[in-house]
Amino acid sequence: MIFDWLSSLIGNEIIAGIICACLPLFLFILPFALVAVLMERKVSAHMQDRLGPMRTGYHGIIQTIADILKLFQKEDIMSNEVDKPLFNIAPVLTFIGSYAAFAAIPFTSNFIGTKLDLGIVYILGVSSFGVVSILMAGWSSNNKYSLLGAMRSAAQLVSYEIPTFLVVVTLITVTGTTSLLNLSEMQTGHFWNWMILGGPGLNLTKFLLIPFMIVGAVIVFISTLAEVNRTPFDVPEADSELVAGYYTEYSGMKFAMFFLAEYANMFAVSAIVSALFFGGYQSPFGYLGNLLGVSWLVPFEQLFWFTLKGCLFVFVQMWLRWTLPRLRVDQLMTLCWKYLIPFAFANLLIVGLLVVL
Amino acid sequence: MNLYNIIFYLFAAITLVSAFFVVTTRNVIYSAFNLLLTFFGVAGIYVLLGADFLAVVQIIVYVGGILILLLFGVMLTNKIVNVQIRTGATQILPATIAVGAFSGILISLLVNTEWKKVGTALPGASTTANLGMLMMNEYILIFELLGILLLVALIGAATIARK
Amino acid sequence: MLNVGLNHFLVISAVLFSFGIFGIVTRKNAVMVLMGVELMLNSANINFVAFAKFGAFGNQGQLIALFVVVLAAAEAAIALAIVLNIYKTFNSINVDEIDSLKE
Amino acid sequence: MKNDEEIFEILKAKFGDSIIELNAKSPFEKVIVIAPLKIKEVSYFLRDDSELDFCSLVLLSGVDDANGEKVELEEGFKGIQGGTLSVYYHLESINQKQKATLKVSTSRENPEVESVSDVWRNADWHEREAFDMYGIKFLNHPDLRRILMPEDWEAGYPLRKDYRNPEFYQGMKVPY
Amino acid sequence: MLTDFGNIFIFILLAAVFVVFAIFLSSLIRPARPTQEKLLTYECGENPEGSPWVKFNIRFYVIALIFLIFDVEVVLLLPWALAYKSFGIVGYLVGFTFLFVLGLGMAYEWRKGDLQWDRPKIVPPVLDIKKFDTTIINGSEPQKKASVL
Amino acid sequence: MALKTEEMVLNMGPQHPSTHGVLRLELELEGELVLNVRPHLGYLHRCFEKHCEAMTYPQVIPYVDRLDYLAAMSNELTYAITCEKLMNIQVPERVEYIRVIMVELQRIASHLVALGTFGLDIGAFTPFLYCFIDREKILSLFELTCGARMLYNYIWIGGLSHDLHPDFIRLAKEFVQYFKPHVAELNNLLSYNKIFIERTANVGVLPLEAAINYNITGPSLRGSGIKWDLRKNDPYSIYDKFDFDIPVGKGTFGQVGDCWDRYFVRVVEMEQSLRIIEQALEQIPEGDVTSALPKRVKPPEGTVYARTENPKGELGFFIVSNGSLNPYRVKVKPPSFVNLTVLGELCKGCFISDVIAILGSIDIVMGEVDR
Amino acid sequence: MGLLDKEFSDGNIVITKTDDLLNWARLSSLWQVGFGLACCAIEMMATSASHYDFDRFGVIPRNSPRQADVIIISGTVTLKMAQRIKRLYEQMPDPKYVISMGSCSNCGGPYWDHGYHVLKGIDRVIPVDVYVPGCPPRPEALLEGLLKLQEKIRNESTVKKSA
Amino acid sequence: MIKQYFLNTWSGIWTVLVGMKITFKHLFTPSVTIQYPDVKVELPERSRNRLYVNMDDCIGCDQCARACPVSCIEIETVKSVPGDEVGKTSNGKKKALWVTKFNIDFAKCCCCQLCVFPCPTECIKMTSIYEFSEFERDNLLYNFATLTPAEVDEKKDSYAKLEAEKAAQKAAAAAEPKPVAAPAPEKPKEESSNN
Ligand code: SF4
Ligand code: SF4
Ligand code: SF4
Repeated sequence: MIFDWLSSLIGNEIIAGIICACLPLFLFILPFALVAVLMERKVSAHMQDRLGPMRTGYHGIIQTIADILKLFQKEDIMSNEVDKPLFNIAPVLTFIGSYAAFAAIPFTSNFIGTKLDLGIVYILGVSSFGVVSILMAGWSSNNKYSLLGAMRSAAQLVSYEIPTFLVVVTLITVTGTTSLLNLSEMQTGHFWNWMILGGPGLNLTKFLLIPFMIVGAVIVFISTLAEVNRTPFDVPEADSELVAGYYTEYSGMKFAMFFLAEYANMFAVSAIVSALFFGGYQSPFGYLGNLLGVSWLVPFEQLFWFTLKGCLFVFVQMWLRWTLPRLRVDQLMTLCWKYLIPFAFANLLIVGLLVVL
Repeated sequence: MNLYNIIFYLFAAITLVSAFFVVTTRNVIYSAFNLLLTFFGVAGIYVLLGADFLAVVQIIVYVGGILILLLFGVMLTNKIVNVQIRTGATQILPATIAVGAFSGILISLLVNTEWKKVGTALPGASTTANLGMLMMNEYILIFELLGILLLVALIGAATIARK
Repeated sequence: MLNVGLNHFLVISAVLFSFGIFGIVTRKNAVMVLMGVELMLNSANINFVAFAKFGAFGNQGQLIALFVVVLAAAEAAIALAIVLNIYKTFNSINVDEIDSLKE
Repeated sequence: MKNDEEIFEILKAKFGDSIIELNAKSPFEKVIVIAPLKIKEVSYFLRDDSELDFCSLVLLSGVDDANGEKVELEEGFKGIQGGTLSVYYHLESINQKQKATLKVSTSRENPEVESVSDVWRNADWHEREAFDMYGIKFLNHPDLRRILMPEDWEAGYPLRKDYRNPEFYQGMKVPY
Repeated sequence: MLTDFGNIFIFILLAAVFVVFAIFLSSLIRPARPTQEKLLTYECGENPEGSPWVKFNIRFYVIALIFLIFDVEVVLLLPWALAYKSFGIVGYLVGFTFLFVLGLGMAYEWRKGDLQWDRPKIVPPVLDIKKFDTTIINGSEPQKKASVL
Repeated sequence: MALKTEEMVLNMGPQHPSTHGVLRLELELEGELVLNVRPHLGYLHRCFEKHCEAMTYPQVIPYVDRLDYLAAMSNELTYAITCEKLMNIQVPERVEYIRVIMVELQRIASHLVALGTFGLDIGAFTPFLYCFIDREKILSLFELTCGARMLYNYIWIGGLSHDLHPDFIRLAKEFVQYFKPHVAELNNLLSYNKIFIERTANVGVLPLEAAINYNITGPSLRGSGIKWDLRKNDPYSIYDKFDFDIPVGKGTFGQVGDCWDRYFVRVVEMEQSLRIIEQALEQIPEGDVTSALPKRVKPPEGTVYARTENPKGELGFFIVSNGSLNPYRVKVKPPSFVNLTVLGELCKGCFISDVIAILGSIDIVMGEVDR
Repeated sequence: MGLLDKEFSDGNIVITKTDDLLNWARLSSLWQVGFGLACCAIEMMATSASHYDFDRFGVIPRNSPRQADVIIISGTVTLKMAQRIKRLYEQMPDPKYVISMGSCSNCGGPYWDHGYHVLKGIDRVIPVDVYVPGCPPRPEALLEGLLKLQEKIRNESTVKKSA
Repeated sequence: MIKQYFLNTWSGIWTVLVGMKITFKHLFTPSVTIQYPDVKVELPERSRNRLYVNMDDCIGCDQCARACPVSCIEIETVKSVPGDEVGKTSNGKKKALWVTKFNIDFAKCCCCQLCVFPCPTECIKMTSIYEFSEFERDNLLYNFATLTPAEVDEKKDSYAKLEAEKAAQKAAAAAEPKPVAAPAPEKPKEESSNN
C-alpha cells in the first residue's frame, strides 16, 4: 500500500494521508479532466465528421488548458438576487461529493485512498452530497432554469440510486464483500474471472450467472449514466430546454468546478462499473510484470488497465451522448421505476437464489 | 490530547454548532442545509464509535434521503414569492430556559450515572457482516416487520401525498 | 477529562437532544418541527452506538440504531406526507395557525 | 366549385344590403365587398354552409387605400385625412375546391371591423397584425394588442402611407 | 492513528481546499466590473417575472418519498446480503419475503400510478366545426398501421 | 391533484437555443407542466412590407429571399409566379424545369435544417450535423449556379438570373445518388430511435379539423393526415408533369397528427423531392432562360394572390398594384406565422420538453413569422 | 479588483509573458453565446457545423451568457430586440468580445433605409470588436472575422479593456 | 401488456445499438472539414462576394446605383469639359463624365448582384473576395473613384467655369436672361431592368 509505505517513509500518517489524498487529484483527476474534455470534443467531432479543436497545439491537444486558463480570467458574476452563501458553497460541495468517491476507488491493488470495507456502499453514499449541492446551486441561483434543473436533477439522481444499489446488493450476494479492493482482487487472473462472466471459480453457478450479470452490468451502466447526467439522461442541464440547468448562473472558476466535478464523476462511475463487473484494475490476460518477474511493473500495468477500462467506459458514455436524443423527465422516471428497478429486483432475487443453491 | 480526541472535538463542534443553527436560523432553507452538516457530524461521531456501517447508512439515508425530502418539503410548502422564507419562532425565552434546564439535568444525570462499561476495544473490522449475522439470528422478526412497516409507510405516504 | 470517553458522547447526544426539543417547541413551521425530531432521533442513535461501544450491548446497539434509522426514514416520509396534506388543506404549515384553523 | 359570381349571388340573397358589390376591377380576382360590421355573420355563413364550406381563411390583409385628401400636417410632411382603410380576406374551401376574396372598407379616422377570429382561429394573429400596422380596430377581438411592433411603440401605424418614423425609441436612434 | 475514514476526511478537506484555492487564485487576476444589468438574473434576455422560489411540483416530492422508502430498504438488505449465505435457503427466504413485501408496495404504487408522472389528458383543440372528410382529398386508401420495428 | 402549485412564468427566448431564432415564449408553468403558452413575436420584424412599397418589383426579390431564409429559392419562385400572373408572362420551358429543380433542392435543404434542428431540440446533436453536411452539398450546387449560398436572387420575374452551370446536371445527379442512403441513415439514427419516438409520438397531437380551421399548411397539415399539397391540388409551374407522392401522417407510433408524424412527413417529402429532381434532370430541355425577362416590370392595376407549396407550407403573396413601378402593397401569407398560431393550443397541458418538441415539429422560421 | 483590472506601467518581462499566456488562453477558447437572430444565424450554424467547424478554433456555443466570452450578433437587430441583446451582452462576464456578423448588425444592412423597426447598427447599443461584412457572410468570412478578433486579443494587454 | 413491456425494452436497446453503430461508423469516415485559414476552397466562378469596380471602364452612368435595392452605391459625376481626356472604356465607348465619387458601402451591401446586370460596360463585378473584416465600420466604405480630392476640385472648377461660360454665352445670346437649369448629370431615360 502506498499509504503505508508513505507513512513509514515520512513517519507521519497525517502528512502521508494528505499526500495520498493529493495523488488522485493531481495525478489523476486533473490530467484526466484535461484529457477527457478534449476527448469528448474530439470524439464528438469525429463522430460528426468534424475535426474538433485543431489550433491549440498539435490537433488541439492543449485546448483544455486554454479553456481552464481562460475560465481563470473570467469575471465571477454573482447576481443581486442570488443567495450568496449557498451560491458560493455549492461548487465546493459538488466537488467534495465527486472527489470523496475517489477515496474508495482502487486505482491499483496497492493504491487506494482508503481500505474501507464498505467501499462501494460508501461511494454510493457520498454521491448524495452531489444531490444536495445541486439543489443548493439551483435554489441559490434564484433562476427559474436553475431551479427547474436542480429539481429534475435531484429527483433523477435519487431515483437512479436505487437500481445501482440493487445491483450492488446482487453482487454482494455473489461475492460477499463490499470492498471494491476485495472485489477487484477476486477478479484477478484472466478475463473469465470477471464478474460479468460470472466471477471467479469454475462451476455451474458461474455459467448460470452470466446472463444475469450482463443484465446487472447494463442496469448499472444505465443508472450510473443517469447519475452523472449524461445523455440520454441529461434533462437537468438539457441545453435545449433549460439553457444550462442548475449552473446557468455560474460563471468563471465556479463554473469550471462544476465542470471538473462532472468529468470526475464520469470517471468515478466508469471506474465503479469496471471494478464491479470488469475486473477493476485487473489485466484481462495476466501481467507482464509477473511473467518477467519484475514485480514493480505490476502496479503500473494495473494502473494502465484501470485507466484504460475507465476511459473505455467514458468513451462509451460519450458515444451514447453523441448518438442519442434525450428523454423527457417523466420518461426518465418511468425508465427508472418501471424498467430498471423491477429488472434489478428480479435479478437480485434470481441471483440470490442461484448463489445459495 | 491525541488525534482521536481532536477529531472527536472537531466533529462534536460541527454537530452541535450546526444543530444550533438548524434550530435558530430563521431561514428554513438555511436550516435544512445546516442539517446536512449535522448529519455529517453525527456520521463522523459514528465513525469514532467504530460504527462504520452506521456512518455510511447515516449519510445514505439522512443526507441522501431524508434531507432531500425535507428540502423538497421546504421548497414545496413555502410561499417564497417576495418573502424570504423565514418562519416565525414563538416563546423563545421560556423555551430557552426550559430546554436549558432540561439539558442541564440530562447531562448531569448522564455524566453522573455509573454506566456498566465493558471493554473499550473497537469491534472487529467488518461490522456490517456482524450486523447481518445478528439480524438474521436474533432480530429476524424485526427485520421482516420492518419490511411490513416500510410497505405501510410507502403506501401510507403515497396515499396521503396523493390526496 | 479531555480524553474522550463515553460521557463525552452522552453529553453530545444530550445537547443535540435539547436542540431538537428547542426546535420543536420554538419553531412554528411544521417542517422545522420535523427537523427537530430528526435531531432528537440522531441524538438517541448516538447513545445507542456509544453504548454499543462502551457498554455491554455489543453490536446490538448498532443494530438497534440501524432500525431507528429505518424508522426515522419511515417517520419522515409519513410525516412529510402529512405536512403536505395539511398544507393542501390549510395552505399553511404554520403549526399555530393550523391549530386555530381547525374547528 | 362555384365561381365568384355564384358565391356573390348566394350571399346577396342571404344578406342583402350587407353585401355591397362584386368588384371585378382587378383582372385577376373578383372581390366581394362587404359591410365591415357584417363580416362576422357573413363569415360564419361562408364557413358553415355546406355549399360554400370555406373552411379556412388563407390570408387577411389590411391595405391603406390612401384615397383621402393629402394635407400638410407639419412642414414638409404630408398626412392623409379621410378616405378608407380596407381589409381583404382570402378564403378557401378544401372540399369544394373553391376560393373567394372578400373585402371590407372602413373609414380611416375610425377604422372598425368586426373580428372573425371566432370563425377562423388563425384570424386572431392576422387581425392583430392589421391592427399593429394600420390601426384597424377589430371589434370583439379577444386580445387586440400590437403583435410585431413593441407594445410601447407610440409613433403610429407603420404601414399607413403617411407614417413617419420617430427620432428615438427608448434612447436608441431610429433613422440611419 | 489514521483510520480509513480519516483518509476519507482528508480527501474531503482536500477537495474543499482545492476548490477554494482555485477560486481564490482566479480572484487574483480576474476582473470585477459589476454593472446593474450584469447583476440581473438571466432569463433569456428578458426581465424575470416573479421569483422562481415558488412552490414546486408535487411530482418530485412523491418520487422522493418513494425513493426514501426504497433507500432504507436497500440499506437493510446490505447486512442481509452479506450474511444470508450462512443460513442457506432459509436466509434466502427471509430476504425474499422482505423483498416480496416491498415488491407488493411497488406493485401497488405502479397500479396507483404513482410511478408515473401525472399528465393531464391533453385535450386537443376542439372547435365548433364539423368533422372533416379526408377521403375527398386523400382518396379512399386504407390507412394501415405501418410497423417499423 | 388538489395541490395547486403556484404558477411560475418562465420566459423562453428571445435568446434560447430552441426557439429557432428570436421567438419568445412565455410559459405559464405549474412545476414541469405547461398551463399556457403565450408567444411573443416581432423580435425580427424587419419591415418587409414597407420595403416592398419602396422598391421596384425586381428589387423586392432580395428582400423576398430574406423572408424564409432557409428556403430563399421557394420564396423567389412564389414571388416570381405572383408577378408573372400579374403581368401575364409565360416563362420558357427550361426556366420552369430549372425552377423546379432548384425549389425541390431547396425543399430538401430546408427540411434538412428542420429535421436537424428538431433532433437538436430533442437532444440529439449528431443528426443535426449530418443534416448540415448534406445541406452544405446542396448549397454548393446553388453557389455553383448563382454564386450565393443562402440568399440567391436567382429566380427573377419572367426568368432566371443565370443559366445552369455546365457541370450542374452532373453534380446534381451525383448529389441525388449520394443523398438517397443518407435518408435511411437519418431514419435509423433518429426517426426510429426509441427515445426519439417516445419523445415525439403522441405529443402535440393536432387534429385535422383544428389544423384546417387554423389554416395550418405544409408538412404540419399533412402530418394530420390530409393529402393537401398545392403542387398537386393547385398545380403551379410544371408540377403536373412529375410523378410523386404526397406523404401524410399515419399515426405510425401514436395518434395521427403528433410530432413524429409531422417530422416523418418531412423525411418522406425529401425522398419525394429527390424523385422530382431525378425526373426533372432527365427531362430538362435546352433553351434560353432570359428570353422572357421583361424590359421593365410595370404590371397593370389590380390585385392578385398567388401561392406555392413552400417547405414550411403555403406561401402566398397578395400584391396590390396601382400600375406603377413599385408595388402598392405586398402582403405575405407566411406559412410559419400561421402555423405558429396553433402552438398555444397544442402546448396546453404538456411538459416543458414537449413545448420544444412541438415547436420544433411545426418548423418555423422567424424571418417569415416576423417579416 | 483582479489583475485584469489593474494597470501596469510598462513591459516587465514576467508580466509580458504572463500577458501573452493569458491572452493566448483567452483567444483560443472563445466560447460563444449560442444565439442567432436571422439569416446570418443560419450561416453561423453552418460555420459551427461539420464543414467549417467552429470547434477547431475552440469556439463552442454556451447557452448561458454567464459562461460565454464572445457574442456574435448574427442578423438583423430590431428595436424590440436591441434591449435584450444589450442585456445579454451585459450579463456576460468580463473580458468579453463582440463580433458583428453581416450587414444587418453592422449598420442595418438592406434595411437601413426604410426599416422603421431595425436598429441601424448594433454598435449603437454595445461596443463591437470586429465587423464582418457580407449578407450573409460566408462561413469563411466569419472565421476570418474570428481570426481578426484573435489577432486583436493577442495584442491586448491586461490593461483594462476599453469597453 | 406484458408483451408490450418487453417489446419496449427490446426496441429501446436495439434502436440504441443501431444508432451507436451509425455513429461508430462515422467515427472512422474522414471528416469533411475544410481547414479554413490553411486550406481555402476555390469558390465557383459565379460566386458573389465583394464588389469590384473597374474604374477605367466606368462611364458614371449611375445605372448600378439605381438598380441597387439597398442604395449603397453613391455616385457623383462631373461632366468633362471639351478639352478633357476622360479616356475610353475597354469596349471602345468614349467616356464623358468624370466620376468624382464612387462609394460602395459594404456594410450595407446585400450581395444581391442587382447592380451588376444593368452596367453597360460590365465594369462592376462580383469577386470572390470575402475576407475583409474590419475593426472599424467606416473602413467598410470603399471608395472606388480614382481621382484625388485635388483633381476632383479641379474638375469641378473647370466644369463650373464651362458652365459659367455657357451661361454667359447664353446670357449674351438671349435677349433677356433666363434661369439656368442646375447642372445635373445626364440621366438616361430608360428604367433599369434586369439584363
Ligand atoms: S446581413 Fe443579410 S443575411 Fe445577415 S441577417 Fe441581415 S439580411 Fe440576413
Ligand atoms: S450587390 Fe446588391 S446591394 Fe450590393 S451594391 Fe450591388 S445592388 Fe447594391
Ligand atoms: S453601371 Fe457600370 S458604368 Fe454605370 S456607373 Fe455603374 S459601374 Fe459605372
